[in-house]
Order: sequence, then structure tokens, then C-alpha cells
Amino acid sequence: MTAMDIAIRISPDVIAPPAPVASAQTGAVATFLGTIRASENGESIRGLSYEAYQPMAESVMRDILTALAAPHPCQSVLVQHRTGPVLVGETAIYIEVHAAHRAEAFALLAGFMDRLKQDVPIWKTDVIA
Amino acid sequence: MTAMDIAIRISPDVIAPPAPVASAQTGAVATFLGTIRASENGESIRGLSYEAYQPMAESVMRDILTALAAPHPCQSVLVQHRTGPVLVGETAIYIEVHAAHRAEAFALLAGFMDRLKQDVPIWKTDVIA
Amino acid sequence: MTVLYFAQARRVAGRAEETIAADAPLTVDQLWAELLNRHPDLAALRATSRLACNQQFAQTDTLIHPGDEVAIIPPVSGG
Amino acid sequence: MTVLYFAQARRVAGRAEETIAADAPLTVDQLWAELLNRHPDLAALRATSRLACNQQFAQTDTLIHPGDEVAIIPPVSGG
Repeated sequence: MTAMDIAIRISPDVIAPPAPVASAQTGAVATFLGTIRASENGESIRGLSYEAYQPMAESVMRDILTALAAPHPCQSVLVQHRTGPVLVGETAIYIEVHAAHRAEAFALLAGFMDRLKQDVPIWKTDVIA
Repeated sequence: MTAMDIAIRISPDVIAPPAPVASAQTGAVATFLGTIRASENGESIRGLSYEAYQPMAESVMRDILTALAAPHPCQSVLVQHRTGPVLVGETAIYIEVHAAHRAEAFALLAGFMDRLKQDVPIWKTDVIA
Repeated sequence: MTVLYFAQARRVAGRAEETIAADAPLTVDQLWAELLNRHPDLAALRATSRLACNQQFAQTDTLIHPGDEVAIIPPVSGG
Repeated sequence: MTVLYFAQARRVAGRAEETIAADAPLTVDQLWAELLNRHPDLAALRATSRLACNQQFAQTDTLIHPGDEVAIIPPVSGG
């Protein structure tokens, strides 16, 4: 088994990923976009602001992905997470997983999001009203 | 709860979906691309050919999605499935689910793929060697 | 009634479609008997194939009426 | 050692970073005591916050050495 290719980008840049391009070995590509909704805890908002402890966030993401890849071997994963203000409708997080088969891609994707929300040092710090 | 918006396209056209655009109510967009791998059952191939019983495939997909939306309410779902020859690296199926929260989007997506492979009258009919 | 053949069933029957004249409704078993009479090689597919009537999977007690659209659905493999 | 404050911890401490002089390694409890001494309002965050040392979550028995980078990690909320 070759190691999974991991790419992580934590930055204030707008997330606008191109359509995934599958390799000849890829059978399944699963993506997830977490986008900002117009209401947060029942209140109407214009956006949210994110803060990251960037080097640690990257290294924890990498640890989580590597741990998940053992039971759910995938070919590659790209994670992009924004920092700073993110407006309603924009993408705060984008994940793209390539695998031979869909079960592994889904498991890695869902497992990563669960762990992200427990252990990756990124915070919603402010509501943009 | 508003009904889930369902769009289904079964056609020989190449699948090249634009990047998902989230609405102000969307918090989670999950997508899946099933792509053709260069080997099928250990044999090297150039592509696969798909055949569909198109009106029934559409109506079964709609039934599956409607049934899944009850336990996993989502906002919209788009399914595209190719027919005819599909070459290695190309996308045979594309699904895009929009929901308020990720758990519903993931459950609908994974559940739909499981049911598709049991009950939707679409077949891989030929290997393009 | 119109019978549609897909995938392996189309290959075995050697056609995508045929018309079966019937004066009265047929049970699923009666229709299979008629199809196997016309295309004996379909026997190999019967255990794994399902029959659809008017684009819905038929149940054991489904009655197929003259004018219905029937389809032989071998195991599917989409996605 | 350098202490980094994030999110609510940054607000409560009123700063993003500070330096703590130490001649010898500190336990996690000793460091918290020093931080609470400087910023008593951090007490409200202690139960829910974790401490990271050199970008890894500290364990109960982690020793923090002079020169280490420490961070106060309130409950995270990314994604």
C-alpha cells in the first residue's frame, strides 16, 4: 500500500476548488463543503470569523488523517480551511478524498469531520452581524 | 419541512459539474463522483459501457431519495449518471447533496449509493478493452 | 404487453424488446413461462433477475395486464 | 516558555501571547497555577480548555520546559 497523499491549506483565501480530477486508479471521490448559513443559534448573521492555531491545526489534521487511513485506506486527501471572516454562502471548509472504493472515501470523510470538531485547534470566534 | 428538491439526469453526456453553490440555508454540501478505474476485476481496461432502463431508473432513484429524506432531511439532491461508453478517469455518476447539517448529507449520500447498487436498473454491460 | 430486455437478458433473448399478445392478465409465473418458452436460455437468468411491470418491481402476486410494459431486470451494476 | 492564547482565552487574557520565564520544567498544573495567577479570569476556561505543548495536546504528566511553545486551547469549533 502506498502512503496517502495529504494536502492541507489553512488560509484566509476564498475556497473555490476546481472540479475533482480522478486518476486512473481512483474509483471514488467524495467531497464535503461546510458553508456558512444565514442563521446561527437562531440569530440572523452575515458571516462568521475563524481563528486557527495554524501549525498545530495542520499537524493535528495530518495525525487524524493518517490514523483514519489505516482502517480506511484512501489515495489522497485535500483539506482547505478558511481563517478570518467568511460570509454567508461561502465555504469555510473543503475536503476532497480520492479512493479506490466509495466505502473508504465516505468513512475517511465523515470520520475526519467528527475528529476535526473535537481536536483541531480552529475556532469560530466572532459572528459578523 | 419543505420537500427536498430532486434533480436526476441519466444521459450519455460527459459529467462535468460546476463547483457546488451553497444557498444561505445550506450548511453542508456532500458530493460523490464514481469514476472509472483502469482495472476491472484485475484486468486492464480503457472504459466501461453503461445501459439504463431510463424512466424506471429515474423513478426508482426518486423513490429511494424520497424514502431516505424522511430520516435524513436534506434540501436538495442532484444525481447524474452516464449511459454508453465511459472512459477511464471519467465520471460515471455524480451526486450532490445540500443540507443544513453534514450528518444528514452524508447519510443520504451513502444510503443512496447502497440502494443504487441494489435496485436502480442501470448496468455495466461492456468492458472497453 | 411489451417486454423489454436489458443487459444480459437482452443478449440472451437476442433482442431489446418484443410484444406478447394476451387476452387476459398473466401472473408473474405465467409470464416467465411464456418468456422461457420463447427464449429457453433465459432460464439461467431467472433466479437472479427481477421483473418490472410499468416501471415498478413486480411482486409475487402482481398481475400483468395487456398493454402493460414489462421489463426483465438482471442484477444491476450502476454507479 | 511562550504561551499562546486563542479564541476566548485570548479575550480573557487580553493578549495573544506572553513569555514566562522559568528556570526549570513545569508540570501542567504548575503552569496553570502561574497563568491563573497572572489572569484570574482564565479560571472559568480551565475546566473546558486543553493545554498544548509544542503543538501537541499535553497529558497530565507532560513537563513543560523552558523554550517550549505552550498554547491554551479552548473548545474548538472549526468546520
